[in-house]
Amino acid sequence: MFAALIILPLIGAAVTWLIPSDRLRPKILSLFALGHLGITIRMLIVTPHESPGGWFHFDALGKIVLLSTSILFLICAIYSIGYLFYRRERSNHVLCVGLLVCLSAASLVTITHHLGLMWVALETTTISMAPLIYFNRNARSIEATWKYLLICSVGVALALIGLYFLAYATIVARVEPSLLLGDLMLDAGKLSSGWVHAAFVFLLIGFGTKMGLAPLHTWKPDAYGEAPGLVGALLSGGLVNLAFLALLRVYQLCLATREITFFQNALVVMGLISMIVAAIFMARQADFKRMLAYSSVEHVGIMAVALGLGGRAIFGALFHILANGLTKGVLFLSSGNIHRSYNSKSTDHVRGALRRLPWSGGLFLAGFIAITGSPPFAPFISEFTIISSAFIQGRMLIGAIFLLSLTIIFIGMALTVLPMVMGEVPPHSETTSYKDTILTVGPPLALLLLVFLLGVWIPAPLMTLLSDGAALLEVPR
Amino acid sequence: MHSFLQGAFDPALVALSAALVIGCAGIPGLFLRKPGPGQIISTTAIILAALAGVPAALQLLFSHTATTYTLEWGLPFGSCELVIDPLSAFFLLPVFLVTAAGSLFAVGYWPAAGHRTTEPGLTFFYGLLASSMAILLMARNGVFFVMVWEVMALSAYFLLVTEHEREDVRRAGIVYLIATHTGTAALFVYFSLLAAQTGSFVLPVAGSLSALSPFAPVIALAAFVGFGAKAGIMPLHTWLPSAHANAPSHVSAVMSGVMLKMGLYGIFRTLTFFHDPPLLWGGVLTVCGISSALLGIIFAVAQRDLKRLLACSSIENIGIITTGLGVALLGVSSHNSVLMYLGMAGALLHILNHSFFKPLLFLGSGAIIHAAGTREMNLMGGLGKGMPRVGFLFLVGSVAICGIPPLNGFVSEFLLYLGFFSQLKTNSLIYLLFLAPLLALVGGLAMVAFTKLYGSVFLGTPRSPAAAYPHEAGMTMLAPMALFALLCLLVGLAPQLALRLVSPAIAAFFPQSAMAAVSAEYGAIMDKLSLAGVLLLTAAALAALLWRWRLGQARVTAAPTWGCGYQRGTARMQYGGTAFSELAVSVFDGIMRQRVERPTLTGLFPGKTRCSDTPTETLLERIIVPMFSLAGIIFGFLHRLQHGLMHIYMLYIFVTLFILMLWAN
Amino acid sequence: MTNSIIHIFLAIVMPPLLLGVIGKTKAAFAGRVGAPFVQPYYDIIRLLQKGTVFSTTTSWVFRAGPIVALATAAVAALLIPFGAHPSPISFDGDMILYAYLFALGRFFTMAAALDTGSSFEGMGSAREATYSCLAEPTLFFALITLSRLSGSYSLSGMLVNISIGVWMHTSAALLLLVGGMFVVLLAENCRIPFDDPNTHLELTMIHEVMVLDHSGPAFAIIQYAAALKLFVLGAFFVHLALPYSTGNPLLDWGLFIISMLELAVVIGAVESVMARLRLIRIPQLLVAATILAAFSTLLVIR
Amino acid sequence: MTDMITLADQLLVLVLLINFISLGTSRLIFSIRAVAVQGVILGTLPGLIHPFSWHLVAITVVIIAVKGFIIPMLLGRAVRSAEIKREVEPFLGYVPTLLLGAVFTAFSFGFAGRLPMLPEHQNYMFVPASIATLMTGFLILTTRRKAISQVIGYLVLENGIFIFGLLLAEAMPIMVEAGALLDLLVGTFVMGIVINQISREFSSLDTSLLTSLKEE
Repeated sequence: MFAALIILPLIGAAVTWLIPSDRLRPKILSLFALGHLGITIRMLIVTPHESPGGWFHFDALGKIVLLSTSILFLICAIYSIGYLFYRRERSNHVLCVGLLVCLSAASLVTITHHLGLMWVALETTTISMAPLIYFNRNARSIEATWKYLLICSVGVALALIGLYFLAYATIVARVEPSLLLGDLMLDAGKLSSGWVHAAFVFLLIGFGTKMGLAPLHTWKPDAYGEAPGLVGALLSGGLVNLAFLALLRVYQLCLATREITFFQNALVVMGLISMIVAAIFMARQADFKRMLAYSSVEHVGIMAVALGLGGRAIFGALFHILANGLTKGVLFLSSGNIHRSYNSKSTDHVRGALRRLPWSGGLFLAGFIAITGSPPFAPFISEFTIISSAFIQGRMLIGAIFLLSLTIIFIGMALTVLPMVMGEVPPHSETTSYKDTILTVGPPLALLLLVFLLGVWIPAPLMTLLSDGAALLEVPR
Repeated sequence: MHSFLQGAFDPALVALSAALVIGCAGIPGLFLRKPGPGQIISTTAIILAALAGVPAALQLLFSHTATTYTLEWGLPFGSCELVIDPLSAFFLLPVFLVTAAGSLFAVGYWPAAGHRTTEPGLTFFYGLLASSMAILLMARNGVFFVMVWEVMALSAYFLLVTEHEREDVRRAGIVYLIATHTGTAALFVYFSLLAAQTGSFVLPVAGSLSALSPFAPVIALAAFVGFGAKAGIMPLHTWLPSAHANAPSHVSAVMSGVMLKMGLYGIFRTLTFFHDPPLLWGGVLTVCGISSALLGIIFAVAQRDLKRLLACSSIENIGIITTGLGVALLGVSSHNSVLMYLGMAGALLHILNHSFFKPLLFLGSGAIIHAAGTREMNLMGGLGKGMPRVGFLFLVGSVAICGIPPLNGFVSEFLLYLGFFSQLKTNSLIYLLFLAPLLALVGGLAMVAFTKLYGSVFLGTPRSPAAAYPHEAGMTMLAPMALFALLCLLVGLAPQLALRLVSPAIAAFFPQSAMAAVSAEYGAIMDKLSLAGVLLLTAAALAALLWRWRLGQARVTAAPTWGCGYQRGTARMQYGGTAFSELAVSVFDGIMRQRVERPTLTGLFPGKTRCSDTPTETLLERIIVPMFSLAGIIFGFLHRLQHGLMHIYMLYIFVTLFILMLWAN
Repeated sequence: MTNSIIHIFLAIVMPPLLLGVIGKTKAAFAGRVGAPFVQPYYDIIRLLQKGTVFSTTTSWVFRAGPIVALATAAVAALLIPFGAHPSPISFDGDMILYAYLFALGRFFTMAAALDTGSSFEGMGSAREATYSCLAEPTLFFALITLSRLSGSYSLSGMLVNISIGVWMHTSAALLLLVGGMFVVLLAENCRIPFDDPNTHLELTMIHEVMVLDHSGPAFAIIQYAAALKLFVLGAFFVHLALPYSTGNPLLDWGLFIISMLELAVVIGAVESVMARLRLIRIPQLLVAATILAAFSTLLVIR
Repeated sequence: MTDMITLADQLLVLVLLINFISLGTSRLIFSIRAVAVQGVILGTLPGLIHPFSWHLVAITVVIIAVKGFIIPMLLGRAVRSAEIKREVEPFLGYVPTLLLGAVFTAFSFGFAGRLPMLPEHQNYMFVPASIATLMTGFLILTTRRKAISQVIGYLVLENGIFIFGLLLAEAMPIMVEAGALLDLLVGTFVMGIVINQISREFSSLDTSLLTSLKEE
């Protein structure tokens, strides 16, 4: 089962590599994505047993992340059929292959319990995304790719040394040297706090960089801004969650070592900083894709704060993995359509999107409402859970800052998004061949419906999944 | 009082299903290709639902019991209860009434045929808004409450921006959205703290919380900000005028007539949670209330835009209601049942009244705009001759909103006055009686505002060609207005009935037993009041008869208005709206400032030129907008942190690492 | 019962007489003989017999004006006690109704004026609206003071209560009140120094300019309503200023009539000795009156 | 065996020295070479501290080949193709950089001193050397403008990590090798590719030219 999950996308990559036709490739891509989702669901229904040696273990956290990633990936794959049709001018060879490799690595991250292996997989996703960001082949995109690659690599390198510290801690403690989560958690008590703390710091910085926590987020606006819509969607809806999963693993470890407080506080502080930074940079944002990037910074901040708060907020954080991922999909895909149609991502040029593209404009507006945490959409559930638990825990200041930055972000985003979608299309604005078609509008619409559904009703199995995940992250007493 | 539903089946179920029907009414229209049928379907559905819902609500009101349903939902926030108690039922009345009337009005005012693009969305969100408000009144789970609340706020936003091609509409929309979202943020705090107190998101039962706990003031403050922003209590009113002015008129009617009341409902509901609230709360509410009333009406006097004037007067009326609530709260705190009763009765009754005459006026303004094609009062005039029916109904509304007998506005203000005076005998809270002259002043100013409105719109001669040939509104537009006018007269002439209507809702605050005596006492006074009203009408009738008789005897001739020897009077020389209110505004200069652009005349024969004065939105234009732009500048400065210099980005990472290392060990 | 009948009879018959007395007083001050006391009655009857000219710009609102004005004044007359006798209709809070009835009348008078579309009448109604809403608070402060003194919430209760005795120990407050109320009385009835019923310099007038276009029976009704309003407010004022009462009902009626006449003489005297104020001064005077009344309230509640 | 380790320890001093050279040099080519030398030295280290095995040989060869030859070659080609006349163009002067380097090295010794270690590693300077190298890498990354210089910085950082990896080599060989190799993959191929792309796009490797993406 595990093997299938990893291998299938790789086969897909191979196949798409061999296929010459640009028209056919996206279809193959969606086919394999569908297969991957199938396997995922199968694995959710009958959880495969932990592999001998415990390298592969499909626990609730992995399930949540894998589910959201797989769904998002399928949607993006289907969208790519319609989208790439408008990008016939360049070959999508690298794009499709890269996507599938990335999918394979991503699945590996979710199912492995060996931190080293997880790290390798994460690094692979980083690398495999680089050529995708460079899809547009121009000066700006190369710059974006460069920054993305260097900053993320440095981050991942730091994560690696963090892992080394952890390993060395086991050696120093004279326990069986291992990077298996299970083993580490077993003898966590024996590990020397000095190494462990250093390890935690480095891992936090490393995975935080990949996740885009401020002030390690600097690559995000550039990469998201220059990458095609669907790549942006996968970056902000998929890779972010993978990095967050890695942080969750570290968190589990901290819980085992009983030295959680420092890690939690660090998370809260960095999360709040991220939210404030997002609030500052979203105001007067002249480029709507960059705005979405900062929104992503905001949401990783939210997840970090939730993780730091612990308790009931954990549930919110886990649910936010799904909610944020899917909603970001809606936003990026629809913004991709708008970008295509206006051939500009400047908020000064894009006006009256609702008039020109009723569907995409509407989806973008709805996505905005959803991502800012308005009911009846899924992000409301998670954000409200987090805020309320902050106040219920009596941590008024955190709650207040959280809420304040959410409000500022809402205002900033509203002042950017509403003028874009409303009003009349400026007469001089450039007209392109783009039209809303079922292939370009259907996928984000499906995502939006999903987001809405999760906003009003969480199915029982998902509920149990989330609570199991939260149970894994409970502070032991 | 007992409806035909008596014993037939559960009225609560009827009310609930009515709400759901209203919510779904607009959906068919979204999918029908042909314009028209969708609107007809939704209107019929809404009216039928209201016809079922109003009696049901009445029955629930008088049943003095609470009906509870538990909604099965998949969200992890405790059980989702729907409860209809008398307080909810009371607020349900305007929801059903105004919604039905508005949707009927829309058939004539916003016909699907003429507005193919906008009509389906408008109809859909209209239904959604109405039903969300109805369900809001039943929600007893904090999270569910917030969800419904936000649905209400958002659908109101989409209704408001129906004509989003217009710049001012978009601006109004953004201001509204920001205001309401900020309010919602406050509600997040509010419900979280409530949950922290009770341990679950299910709203606490009446009187279960102590107002002395350290959290209580925070909760109260959060509720005041969150709900007050929706109700438009000063200083949280900034969104209100532009929003109500720019929405389609039947939407303005619902927003002003019902949606504002939802904010008040929230405050009412919140206050029921606490036992023995401190005097401070009542004092704050009272002060905010009376200042909203005064400032609101001063703003109204200065307006030139027909609907803005009405919107500002909404602030005034909300202020009056809040004052009543504050007085009632003071009564609760000082264990003074009379004060409590009068304040509460006045507030609740005024809520009902305002949801009669304000929709009447907004619908009327819709008809006017339909006829004159402008909202600028200085361009209208003489519409009364072209549209006499609208003119008459609008007059009824104007008289009612000024709180003049024999119409309903007077009754609620009368109760409030009694409340203020009731403190004369006891020496406690004696300073309440300074509210009486203030309220009187408010009444006087209201009269300035509405004589200005009525005079410059309906009376005299047309001031612009646009207003020269008005057409009478159709039946579908007149019928709802007539309904409201009738209700105004009914409440005005039979106040004792109205008092019976509010007393069950008061029970939410007040032990039933002690209330019986008080309410009986004031019931008697109400009888006298209605007697006076009848006398007034008869006197008027007699005078009219006398005059008709004299007119019959003598010669009647028609001639142009005497120009006081000034032969070439033109329509432009009439006293316009701005001129009419100029004197009053000058008295309150400083509170209300007009932005005046006067041309400088040069030479012996100065050429054509123009002079304009526009009332300014002090709080918004002097404080909030500058604040925002300042924040924008600061943020713009901070944007330089993202300067694109790679090595500095690396520095960020390095520094973070360093700090964390130091922090860790 | 008989009292009520006398009350109503006086309310119907007496008002124009006050105008007559005022006129006579002014004539006396001017050293003229002046018109007979009953001249106002003649005027009203004559007007009732004349034909009417309606402006072509007017609608039914114009016709409704006088009627409502009369009706409100009439009902107000039923609420106010004359002399020591309580009013026919009296209940807690009737003073608020009393105050708002005039508002109703004013509303329609102003509407009627605006209906003519004449700039002068518009001007008049604008002034009326502003000044009356400045006069409102004074009246309410007076009501508060009285209600505080008498402990009653009805006009009859609070006014009949005023007696020499009450004057003795709250003279300061009542004095302030008399000052304030006299200003209101003059303002509400558009007498000098606020307005001049006899001038024809429209630019300077308030009430008179509002009724320029009324003629014949309509004008008669307006004249009568104005007189009645003066009478009703005067009755209120007389209670404050001349609170005599003998135990005997009939004597009290006589006393009331006399004191009303005295009031008329005083008004006439004031009109003869004072000039009309400049318009910009009027709000200041009204606010001053409000302050007087407010002070009296403070004096009684402290 | 121990004397071997002592030798390794002395080599580490050389590594630190090279750190300072790469900080202080003003010649791009020279610093590339310096890093190459560092790579070679590091490549030999495993051979010194671990008993002989073919597997070990393979590792050593690969590392030396990549770190010592392939990467420098790539970078050198990039430099030449971009005809970089001017040199490193430090954002911060050489002397301050060197001083900072010294400070960080000292700090890393202090840091390592505070952490518990196995007795057999106790009196060797693997940990301080690795941390010092890491920080040097960071220092280069934060003070040099050119893309090439930043790659160099990244490589130095990598070397630091590699040194630490040596401590774990026998405990979890696969892990260490995987990590090392993956980093090499990034370092060489991807970075190399991107660098060449950049030099094609801008015909210069000054990352201060790569600053069109920013907030106005």
